[in-house]
Amino acid sequence: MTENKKIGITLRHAPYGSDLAQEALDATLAMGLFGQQITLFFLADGVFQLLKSQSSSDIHQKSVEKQISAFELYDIERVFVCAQSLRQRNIDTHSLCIDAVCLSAAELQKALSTQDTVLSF
Amino acid sequence: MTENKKIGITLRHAPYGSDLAQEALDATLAMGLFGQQITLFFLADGVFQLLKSQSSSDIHQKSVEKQISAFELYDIERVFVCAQSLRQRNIDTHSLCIDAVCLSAAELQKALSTQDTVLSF
Amino acid sequence: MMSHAILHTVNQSPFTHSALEQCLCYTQECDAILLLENGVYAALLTHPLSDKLSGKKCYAIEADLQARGLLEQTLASHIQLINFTDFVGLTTQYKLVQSWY
Amino acid sequence: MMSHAILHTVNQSPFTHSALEQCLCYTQECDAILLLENGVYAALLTHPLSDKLSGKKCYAIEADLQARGLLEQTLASHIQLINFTDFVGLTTQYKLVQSWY
Amino acid sequence: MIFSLLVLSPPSSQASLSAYQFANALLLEKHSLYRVFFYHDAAYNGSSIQCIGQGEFDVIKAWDTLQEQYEFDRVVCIAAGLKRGIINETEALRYEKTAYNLNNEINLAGLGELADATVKSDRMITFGG
Amino acid sequence: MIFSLLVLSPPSSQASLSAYQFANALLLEKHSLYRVFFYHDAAYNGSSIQCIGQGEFDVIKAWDTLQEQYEFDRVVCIAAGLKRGIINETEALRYEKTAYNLNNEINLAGLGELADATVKSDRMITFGG
Repeated sequence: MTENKKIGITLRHAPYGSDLAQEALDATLAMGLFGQQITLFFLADGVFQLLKSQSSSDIHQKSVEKQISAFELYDIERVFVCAQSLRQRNIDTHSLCIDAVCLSAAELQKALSTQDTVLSF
Repeated sequence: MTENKKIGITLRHAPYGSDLAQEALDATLAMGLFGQQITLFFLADGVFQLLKSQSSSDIHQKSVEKQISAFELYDIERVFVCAQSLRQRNIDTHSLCIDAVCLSAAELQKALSTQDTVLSF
Repeated sequence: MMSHAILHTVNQSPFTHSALEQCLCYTQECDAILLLENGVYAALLTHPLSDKLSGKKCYAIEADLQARGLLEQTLASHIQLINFTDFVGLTTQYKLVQSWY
Repeated sequence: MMSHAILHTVNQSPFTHSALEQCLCYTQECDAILLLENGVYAALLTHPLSDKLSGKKCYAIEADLQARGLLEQTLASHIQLINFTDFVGLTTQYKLVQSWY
Repeated sequence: MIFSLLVLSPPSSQASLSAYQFANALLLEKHSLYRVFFYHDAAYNGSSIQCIGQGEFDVIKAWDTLQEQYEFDRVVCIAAGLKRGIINETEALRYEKTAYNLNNEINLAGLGELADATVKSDRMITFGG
Repeated sequence: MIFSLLVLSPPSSQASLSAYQFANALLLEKHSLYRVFFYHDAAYNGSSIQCIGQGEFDVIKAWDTLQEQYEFDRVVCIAAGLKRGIINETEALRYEKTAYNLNNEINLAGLGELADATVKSDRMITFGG
């Protein structure tokens, strides 16, 4: 895999209701491991994945917050989050577990369209 | 199974996107076969199951319309459909494949609350 | 036991799915609503159905709020946090349980 | 080929799920929308997003409309009915495919 | 009270965990559990060959443990199981399949068992989604 | 063009059929299909012991037939497959399971195969829901 592609990953689902969010983040970390140029887009209920103070042991699931905290180790640094989705859900950026760049829907659309390919989770 | 219970079955999902609607109707027919007193509630996207002129062979699924047409054979006669759900979806009662009784949300709530038990599909 | 009252469970996010909206459509005064799994996001104050929900007897599974980091957020004050033992208790008090998913 | 345009696929009913609403939020002028599976219910004229959709280039899988009995209903006139070969063709014309489900 | 559960969700969905937690709670409260009927994608809760990592929760094994402590019926709908590849030895032979994977503690049975449970239980709770 | 598909849905979902129909159509159009990667509940598309009634469509068998006609890779993500009980002989031995059920035409492999397919294909299409 010598090519270097701009790969967008959209993450739109709330965590824990199904393990889709966990598996999407596992895939994200794996893409990072393979040295691809990754940009993450947390949209709609996907922004719930970024909340601080998740404590999921009582529902017997591994913490999505912990997975997200590992982004840095995997050199995943381009993380976009939808400002409108946060606002609709009354989530302050101070409540997020990582530094994500807040963008408007129009900016996100533009950033997405500059990717070479996209994985839709 | 000598007891005779009033069993409500709520059907709220559009057909074909998953096989939940088909399996819910299979369960309905089985309950009918076992001589229970069944009342069906088609709510929300569940009203789409009742549309005429379904032709699902190109998507390789058995017809939900055919399953529903078998209700009479199984003595399932109490079929309620939500008038508001039909209206929201612009579906005329002439477009339905069986004679179902149109009720308002309040009437449906009341009819549901008189059941002895409910299976939620 | 309430002879004609229904316990409604809702386990989908109200921001993505119409399960809660559907539920509220068919709920009467004496009924109760239990939020669980992703349904607990309805405890956030801002979602469009928050007002409608505030008129109802409403419960939510605490472990589901905790898992999702929601206990640190501003929540609708009238929602009572419960565990699965309480959930079982509720199902014995209401004659029917209708699940919206 | 449109170098910065996106093909959006939507496969959930707009009456139950916010997939189409989300999609419309992040769609620009040059993008196109393909409705498939339960997404084809958006071709009905009455759903709340019908107006917004009418400004977009929009396709729907005909077999999915047919399966659901929708070809007998009044449909939004600007939606073009296609098959899977056309779907493949569209994915070659647009640089990216984003799936909303 | 006598409870039965109708479960519709696969193990990947939290609803299948909720069903287990509900069963556990009702049994601790001295209610009785007549039957758990796995239907639709919940048929996948009938596998015996899931491989769960150390430290991760195995909902199928948790059901096994609960069933060792209390008496109740676990049924996978035979029609739902067959088409999803959750089968016992008999069905493997009948359909000429090379393997079978149904959990030993679970019966493969028809929708009549759902009807029976619905009639015989004071409460029937559906777990879907 | 070179396509790869990321499939996330179980056989009970129409999305898994759509993925197959899309693959079939692109191959008929003389495009090439590099890899189909089954992830999340799509891992269940890797079973070899599903029992489909006469006259009903078997999407897994349809993939087998397509793969006989054209060359492409079918992969079930090993992590997703293990926890769902879609395993091959090697994993059955490793985890001391009594049976294995992975379709012969399918490989169990890691997420690197998804990364590889994403890089090497002109188009990556996700089928979920």
